[in-house]
Amino acid sequence: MMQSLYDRLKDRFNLGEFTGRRADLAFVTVSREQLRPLLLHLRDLEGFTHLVLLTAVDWIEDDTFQLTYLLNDRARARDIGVRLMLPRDDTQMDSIHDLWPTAATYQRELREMFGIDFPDSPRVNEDFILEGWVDIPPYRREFDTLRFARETYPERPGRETHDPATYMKQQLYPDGEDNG
Amino acid sequence: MSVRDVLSPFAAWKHLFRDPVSIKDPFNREASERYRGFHQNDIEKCIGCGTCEAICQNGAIDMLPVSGVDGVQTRPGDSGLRPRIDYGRCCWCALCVDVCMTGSLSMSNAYKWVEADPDKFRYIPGVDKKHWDDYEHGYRRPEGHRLNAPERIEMPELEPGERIDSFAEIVGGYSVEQARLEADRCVTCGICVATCPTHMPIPEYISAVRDGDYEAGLKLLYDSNPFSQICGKICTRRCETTCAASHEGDPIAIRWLKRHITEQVPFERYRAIIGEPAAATGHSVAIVGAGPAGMTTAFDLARLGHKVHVYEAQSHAGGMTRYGIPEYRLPFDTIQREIDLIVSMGVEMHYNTRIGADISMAQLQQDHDAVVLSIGLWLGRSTRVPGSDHRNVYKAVDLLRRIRDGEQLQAPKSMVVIGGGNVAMDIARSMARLQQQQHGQIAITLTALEDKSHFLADPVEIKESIEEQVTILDSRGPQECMVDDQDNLLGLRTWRVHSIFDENGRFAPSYDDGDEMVHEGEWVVEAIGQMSDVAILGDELTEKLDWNRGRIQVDEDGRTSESWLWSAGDMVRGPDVVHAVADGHRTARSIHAHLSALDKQENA
Amino acid sequence: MAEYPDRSQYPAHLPDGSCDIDLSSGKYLKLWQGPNHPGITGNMSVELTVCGDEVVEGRTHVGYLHRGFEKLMERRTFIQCFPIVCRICVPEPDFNEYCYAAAVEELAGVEVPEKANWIRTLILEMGRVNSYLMYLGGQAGAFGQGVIGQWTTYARDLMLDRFEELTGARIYHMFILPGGVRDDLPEGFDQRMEETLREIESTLADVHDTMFRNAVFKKRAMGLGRVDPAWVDEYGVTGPVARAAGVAKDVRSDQPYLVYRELDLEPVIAHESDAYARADVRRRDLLMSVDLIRQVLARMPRKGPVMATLPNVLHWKIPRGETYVRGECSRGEYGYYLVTDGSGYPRRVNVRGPSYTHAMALLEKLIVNVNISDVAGLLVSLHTYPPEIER
Amino acid sequence: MQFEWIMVPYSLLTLFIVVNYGLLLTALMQKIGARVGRRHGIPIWQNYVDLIKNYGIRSSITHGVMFYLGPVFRLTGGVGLLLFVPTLYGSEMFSNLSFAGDLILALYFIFFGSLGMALGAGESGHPHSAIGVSRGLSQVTTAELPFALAVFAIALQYQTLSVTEIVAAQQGSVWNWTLFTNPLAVAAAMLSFLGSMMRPPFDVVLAPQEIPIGPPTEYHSSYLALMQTNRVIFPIAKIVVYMNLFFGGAATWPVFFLKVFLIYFFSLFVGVVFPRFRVEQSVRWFLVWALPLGIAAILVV
Amino acid sequence: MKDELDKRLDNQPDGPERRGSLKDIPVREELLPRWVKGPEGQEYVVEPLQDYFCQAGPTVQTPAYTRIIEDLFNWARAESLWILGFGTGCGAIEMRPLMTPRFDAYRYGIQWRPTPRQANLFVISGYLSVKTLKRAIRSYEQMQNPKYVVGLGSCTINGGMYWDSYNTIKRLDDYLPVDLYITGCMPRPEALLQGFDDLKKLIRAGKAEGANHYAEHFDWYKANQKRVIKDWDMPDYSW
Repeated sequence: MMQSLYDRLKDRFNLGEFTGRRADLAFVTVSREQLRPLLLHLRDLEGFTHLVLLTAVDWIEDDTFQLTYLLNDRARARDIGVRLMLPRDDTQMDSIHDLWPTAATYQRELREMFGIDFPDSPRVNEDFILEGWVDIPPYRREFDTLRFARETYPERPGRETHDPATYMKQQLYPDGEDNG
Repeated sequence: MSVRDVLSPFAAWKHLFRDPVSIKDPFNREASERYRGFHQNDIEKCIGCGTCEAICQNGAIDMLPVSGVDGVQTRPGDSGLRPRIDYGRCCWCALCVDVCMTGSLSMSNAYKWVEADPDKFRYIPGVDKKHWDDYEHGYRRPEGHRLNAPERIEMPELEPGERIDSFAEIVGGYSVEQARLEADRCVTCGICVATCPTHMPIPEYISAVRDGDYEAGLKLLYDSNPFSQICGKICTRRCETTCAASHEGDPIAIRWLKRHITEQVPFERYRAIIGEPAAATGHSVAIVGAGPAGMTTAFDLARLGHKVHVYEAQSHAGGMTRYGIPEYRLPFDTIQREIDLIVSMGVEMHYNTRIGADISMAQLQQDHDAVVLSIGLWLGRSTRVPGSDHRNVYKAVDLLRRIRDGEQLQAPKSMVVIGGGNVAMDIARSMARLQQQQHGQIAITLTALEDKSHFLADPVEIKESIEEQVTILDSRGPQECMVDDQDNLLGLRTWRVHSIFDENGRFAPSYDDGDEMVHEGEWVVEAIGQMSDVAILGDELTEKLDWNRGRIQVDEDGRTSESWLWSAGDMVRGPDVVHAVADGHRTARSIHAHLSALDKQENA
Repeated sequence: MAEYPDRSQYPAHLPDGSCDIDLSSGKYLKLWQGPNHPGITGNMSVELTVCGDEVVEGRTHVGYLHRGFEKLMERRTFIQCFPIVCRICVPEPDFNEYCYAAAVEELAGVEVPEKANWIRTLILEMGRVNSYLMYLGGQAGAFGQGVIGQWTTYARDLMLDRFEELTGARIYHMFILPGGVRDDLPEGFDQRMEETLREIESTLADVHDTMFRNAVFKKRAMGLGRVDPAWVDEYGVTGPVARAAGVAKDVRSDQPYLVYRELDLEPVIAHESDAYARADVRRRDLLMSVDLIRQVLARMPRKGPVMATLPNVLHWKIPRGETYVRGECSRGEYGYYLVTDGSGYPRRVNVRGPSYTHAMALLEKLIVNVNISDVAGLLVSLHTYPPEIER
Repeated sequence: MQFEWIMVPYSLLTLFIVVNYGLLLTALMQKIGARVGRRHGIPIWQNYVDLIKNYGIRSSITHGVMFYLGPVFRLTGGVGLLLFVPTLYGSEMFSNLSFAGDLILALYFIFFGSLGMALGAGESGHPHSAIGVSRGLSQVTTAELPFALAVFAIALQYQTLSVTEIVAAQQGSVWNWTLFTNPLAVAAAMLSFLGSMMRPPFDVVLAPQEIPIGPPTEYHSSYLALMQTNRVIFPIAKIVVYMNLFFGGAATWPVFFLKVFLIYFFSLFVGVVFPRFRVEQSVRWFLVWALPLGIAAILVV
Repeated sequence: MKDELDKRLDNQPDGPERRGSLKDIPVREELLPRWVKGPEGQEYVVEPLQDYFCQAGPTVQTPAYTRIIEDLFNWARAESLWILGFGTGCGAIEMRPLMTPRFDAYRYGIQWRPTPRQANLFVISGYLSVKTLKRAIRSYEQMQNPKYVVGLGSCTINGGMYWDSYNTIKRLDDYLPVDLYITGCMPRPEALLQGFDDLKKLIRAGKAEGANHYAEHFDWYKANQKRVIKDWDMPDYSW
């Protein structure tokens, strides 16, 4: 089902990689220019009327953000995930809040948690979840939450642990060899 | 909206005269039987493997030493550590209970703990006494609910029918997929490392198998054991007896995984992976005996840049691994490759050179900075029962050596083996093969002093012996090798064993002479232990050295009372390959320290 | 009855969605409700601009419960994520467990035993019952009728007892692991469950008499917060809110998961699309869940394993891939978007909770022109739960 | 009636009895309400403990003079109302300071407390207080209107403004009670009573889910304790008025306790099972249902 | 605008340092320090991340009565626990069973109040995100002396399962004086009742003086709070 959809739309929207996941779920990559026409087409002509979610994946090793627009076609019980690769050094993307008003919320979150900007999206620069956040956007891969937590919030002291193998070495054969 | 909508709500008043449904005494309400409340730990069952700590996503568990509490102490198979849980972290997910390797950890259905001091919410279950220690109910790992596979991946082996008439290697070795699955079972706790005599980095090389990084694995192996290929096949694998997985399932097949690594790396790459020896130091060391201990010492010293000469009486190196272990367990080419690798480090071999006959100890002392004596245990012990001096009563070691040397033995139609150790199994199974080849049928009886549960032999060996139609009788004490008038050996007469040791733990078997059996056999083979052939040392040296119950007395580094002479291997430690390797390392280290000290003196 | 928002008397929306309100004019008042406001569901707040008794503009503020689950999961192994996911939603934690487990199973290629799927269905329906019971109490409470909450919370407590004996915990059950479920049903569970269901049904009959057939409640709830069916797609509306608007959107029947294909169920719908209709849809859906629990117990296989054999979870690696798994929770579509990269840790997890769209964009749209007395009732009628929004 | 000094200790005794009865009665009402919710509810002495606790709070902050005076006014309203109507009919000890025109004064006192509260709460500066006050004033006004009409009706009926005389007129037989002689007035007054007891469906003033908890939001410690004291006195004082006007008064304490309980229970009976009206809904409700009754009562007379 | 701000900040004694700490971080424009002109024409720097913070401290309130009256009050305080209805975390869900028939905490003199002014017990129901901590501190400070804090769940003790989260505090006692902790994730209603019972004992013994402790060590608490809360802007009231 999804494959035939892809075959139909492939040339028209210059689609990239296609990944069939289940019979009713597939992911497809699209370029930034073709995103909006594709979404419009899917929404208005293919029945993908429900924007399930919009989120990002940080592929820091490839220096890209992957934006995933997941659309659902309830009548035919199928989903399509539209992937868009965004270079990490140019984190600006076109807003789709006029297609789905609810997208504005997702875009606010992406702005805050990934630092991906959506100019013109309503209230995109307002605080959403965090308040007074002064570090790098926390969902980026380079943000180390454990290190941040250790530096910011003191833990209760008095914890120590031992590695069983190392401890047994200390106790049983401290010189590296036992004499048994 | 109607009158009904105004009146209907008043139906609620019917509850006025019903009893309230409140719990009368909520302070003493017991939680459900499965409730995941506060932790309990059976500290005697627990081995402190730290798997609970590894799986805890909250970082709530610390492993703390509790030595001395209720007899817990650090010993092989038990780290002496016990988990301490921080209830400022715990989320009661019970993954620690699910993953616990011994099943010692569980949860009671106690759930109330109020404290003004936040630092008090840490305790070692089972050690710090809590009122819920004895709670009957609570979460226990449900039957069959395991987060790691309890069963070992089956090793491909020849079926008894296929293997019984040949000396072809029985064990086939894991495929990559099988090895990965088996390696996957390991929980990387490292309890086994302490048990391994040479402390190989077992979890690390198993991780290498898991990751498919065999070259890194091989490097780990050879840094700790130059007999890795051999140990991969015939190691006595003490490690597996203490493996955390053995408590509730099969231990990890550590030996087979080691073997798998050595099989996966092409032999040509070995040398490059192990690395070049250090620059020559100018020191020279002589090693007597090319067994595992001697060759390990040679390998270590050669890598450190010392010149090593190995003197071997036989025509091939390998010692007991070459001459004492049947081919179906350890093929020749494996040994040869191992020796070649060691020799390639710059060790000079002198084969067919017998000390005392071809070269004297005094000569060695003179030519070298240090001498290592690692001549193993080559003389079989005798039961000394009447008739044991008959020509058809053999020592197992002698027979095995002859078989391995390629001699075409004429197998007897029937024979009896005395002894319950691995050597007894080896000779029984080797002879069974010869019998099958020559006579088409097997008639071998093996009698041992011990009962089945105390056999010294590897259980796998016993199982395979039985598969190969060896009759095994336990608790039989040999009384006489029966000889008829024509001086033909008839067989062995045994009594049933009451007990082997007396109250003081000394070897003093007592028998039940009412339960007598006669085992028919043209041959009787004694496999009850070996001795070292120390006669080669010469009287003068023998006189000088300190002795302890027939063995040369050495210090903990293997050094004898003579400062230039070290002794290592089976002759010091008893028969075991991996112990010999460990001994070799130790000796090499001691010698290296000695040689370095010499350098310092010279420079000073 | 309130009409659809007529904003003619208030300043128009600016293009960016904000509203140019001159607070210094004295005509308007900023009024914060929450986070510690009894009328607000959970720990969130609504910033209201009111003119007299009428709300001119409302903005939802969340983030009070943000723990960064999606970040935390990126540094936990696949099995270590299992205890943490249920914390995303307290009233109905099992959906997180199920969606996460299903996503992991799909990407790792783990086949779940048949019986485990039945038990999972049972648990999810039990959770739905709990969640709806709590909602009913909350909805009545938001309009000032406390007694409903007393009854339904008691009924929920009984169901929690069943949860406790089945899963070993009251709130965070942590029972649905990747690979199956932890354990089988305890002995005598069916019978005790039947007693509990009867008690719940009798409670619901009382609730029906006292809450739904109540002139004052009708007066308050009817016509409040009407959702236009056209908004369902625009605002990503799912679950009972959509069903009350006449859109039969129910993942259980649209894309059946677990064993729903084998159960008899019919999406409950209504057409009035106001707070009363939503409450009624939920009440009827609750009765259907009660029925589904009975169906599951009657039809489930009693033999067989409940857990697939997993690879050693301590170093479980899942090949690169991405998937989305959804289910119908009591508030709407719940889903997990899981991305793996071949390592032992998820690359990215995104949790799609129904409140994300309901409490933000939809609420902000509905709240305009509502009387401040009705803000709590409106908010509750959307049945939102803030941790789903901010995770 | 002449003022005598002995009336002061007598009045204080009345006050003492009423306060204690009120503390217990409100707790009992809560317990009954809790029963409908299938639970036990607070211990019967809980109100005493709460009161002591609140007097025992060490710190308090003030938002100004009126903030402080608010509870005082409120208490004055309650105590005043109680003391200017006879508690027990025919008892010299418990007739308090009632006098010929006391009905008008009583009406005044019913309002007095609310106004004082409005001023005090308004000064607390909290928007919820302010909203609560505005709601309270509009609701109380409409709710009291039917009551005022009913009072007017029975004043016409009995041709007196003295509560004592009205009670006297009802003596003799149960059928002499206003309840039976002028049921319309009683109905109007009882609906109004619902509106003034701060119970659903007319508790929009406090409305914890909307404007927690309305006017008293900022009140705490001893201010709150004063208000709590008032909250046990004022309803009873009000019920005394109702009892005297419509239910034949009470000649002995047991009758008094019983009648007060029953009248109080009426508000609970309705309150437990309904949600609350929005303020404009309740205003409309009073105008649509209660006000015509009151007017009809007058017309009937 | 920004350049000028930089320049002016550099002239401040600790300006470069302050700016440096914010320099490479994408802070929202409105949170950056900015220059504001006062009504009389004077100019000053407004730093939204710090400036909205109230510096006035609470005072220590000593029991001013005789021993016997204080004991009476303590008894009353213990038997009349008014809990602030502020569900700060997931533990709040176990409050409902307490308020309702099954556990009926009202039996034990425990009630819920919607406003902090009237409450004397603050149950921190689990983890506190930084955003909630700010409100929790506000609410706590609005409560009247004597007041009590009970930490509910592991996460108030040592971070719980959010020990590595960037947005939750790990040790509640760094920010508020805590009288009792109840461990569990989350603690059952029975455990809460037990906790309240233990709290009553503490109060009766006169040992629950957290409010005075807070006043005495106000600077220490404030320093800790300021370390994690960077933005003190808040509506004037918050319930």
